[in-house]
Amino acid sequence: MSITVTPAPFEPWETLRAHELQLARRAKVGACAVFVGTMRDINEGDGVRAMTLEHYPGMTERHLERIAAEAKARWSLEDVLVVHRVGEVTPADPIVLVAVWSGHRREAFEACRFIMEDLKSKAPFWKKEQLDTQARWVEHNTPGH
Amino acid sequence: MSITVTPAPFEPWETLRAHELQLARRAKVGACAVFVGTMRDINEGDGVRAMTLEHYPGMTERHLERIAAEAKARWSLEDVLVVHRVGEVTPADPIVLVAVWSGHRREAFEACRFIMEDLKSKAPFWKKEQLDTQARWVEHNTPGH
Amino acid sequence: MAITVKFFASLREQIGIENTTQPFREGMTPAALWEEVVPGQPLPGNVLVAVNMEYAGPEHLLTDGDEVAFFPPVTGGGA
Amino acid sequence: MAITVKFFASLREQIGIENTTQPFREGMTPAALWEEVVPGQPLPGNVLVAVNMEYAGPEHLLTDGDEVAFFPPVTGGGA
Repeated sequence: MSITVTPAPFEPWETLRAHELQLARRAKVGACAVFVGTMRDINEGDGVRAMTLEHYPGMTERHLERIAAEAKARWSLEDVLVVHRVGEVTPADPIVLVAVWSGHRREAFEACRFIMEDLKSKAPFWKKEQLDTQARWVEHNTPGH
Repeated sequence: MSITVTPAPFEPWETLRAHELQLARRAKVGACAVFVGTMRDINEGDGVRAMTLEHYPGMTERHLERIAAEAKARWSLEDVLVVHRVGEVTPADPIVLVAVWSGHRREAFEACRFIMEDLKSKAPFWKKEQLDTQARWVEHNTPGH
Repeated sequence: MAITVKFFASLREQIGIENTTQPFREGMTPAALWEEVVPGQPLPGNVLVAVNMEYAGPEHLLTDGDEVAFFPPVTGGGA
Repeated sequence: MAITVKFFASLREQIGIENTTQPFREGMTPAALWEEVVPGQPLPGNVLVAVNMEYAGPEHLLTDGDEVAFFPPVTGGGA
């Protein structure tokens, strides 16, 4: 299980490639479900030039670890990886990466989505958007179901 | 939209990295959902040393293109990628890669799973497993829901 | 012309035919075609049928030149 | 000892405080703490509360040394 909150840009596919090299039981894995959330250049009809991702250091990591542990308790999983960016972000930058490895696809799909929905609704991150002439806080996330 | 049926091994993360470079509207993408199915070294309690993936050339590609087009008609998607391996496969080899890019996560999650379930239940591929002392055809896929 | 007939996977091995052709007859269906190619054994209920690479029912009306494939339940896609 | 108080995001900007401390009183709750730190304005219903980095209700009983955070609905995770 790997949980990372990072101010550095990350490349999700390279992160996954590197992580898979150290999977303990590679030949027991039949399924991997992945979600990557990236920054869009538009929100609620306005062009967004950049974004600042604030978080609650300590609580964020603890909360993400708990989500991942909860998913592992609920489904039979081989591994879970979560990476979340903080700080200054520009359009097309990856913001979040969630990956779940399991024996069969149902577990991987369900656990990946569960982790994302929990992260979006409970992990303490906040986005402030830089528009052309002003900055504004994003007030709520769109529902995922 | 990219559909590939290939006898050559493929590295899913590198495939995704390369495919994203040519996404038309990169900054409109907020979500990418991915599924990778890999070969396990065990099935129904027996060790599996290798596998042969047979397919129906022509119908397979046509069917996968139709699934992808159906997903694009049903959800608002930016792009769809499907890669499926055929021929000789060994444990831990990637067999299938499905990736969906969209504005928001709900579309990406749902379309990715829809394509996988349709592929598993309808695309004309068949697996023959090489066990220690015999070969056998896999008779059915496990349900994904 | 004629009907092209294909068998895949375990069905191909059981029947011992991969490809064959059969003369077209007016009113021919995949079920009737099967009984001509595999005598003495009606089309099993779990065998899937494709006509010109599209899924079709056993009573689909064939046209001269069609390609008809018979195959067992599909098992692609990893775990 | 004392209670450490933190505000995040839009709430931090509105209130103008990032971190502060407040003397502990027996029976103290996040709701009561808020009214001491932000006088004249009761705890808004949509503000989330964490005590020692765990979500807690506004009437959670605090212990001396606790860290209490107030923040708006969370908005992480991309699209």
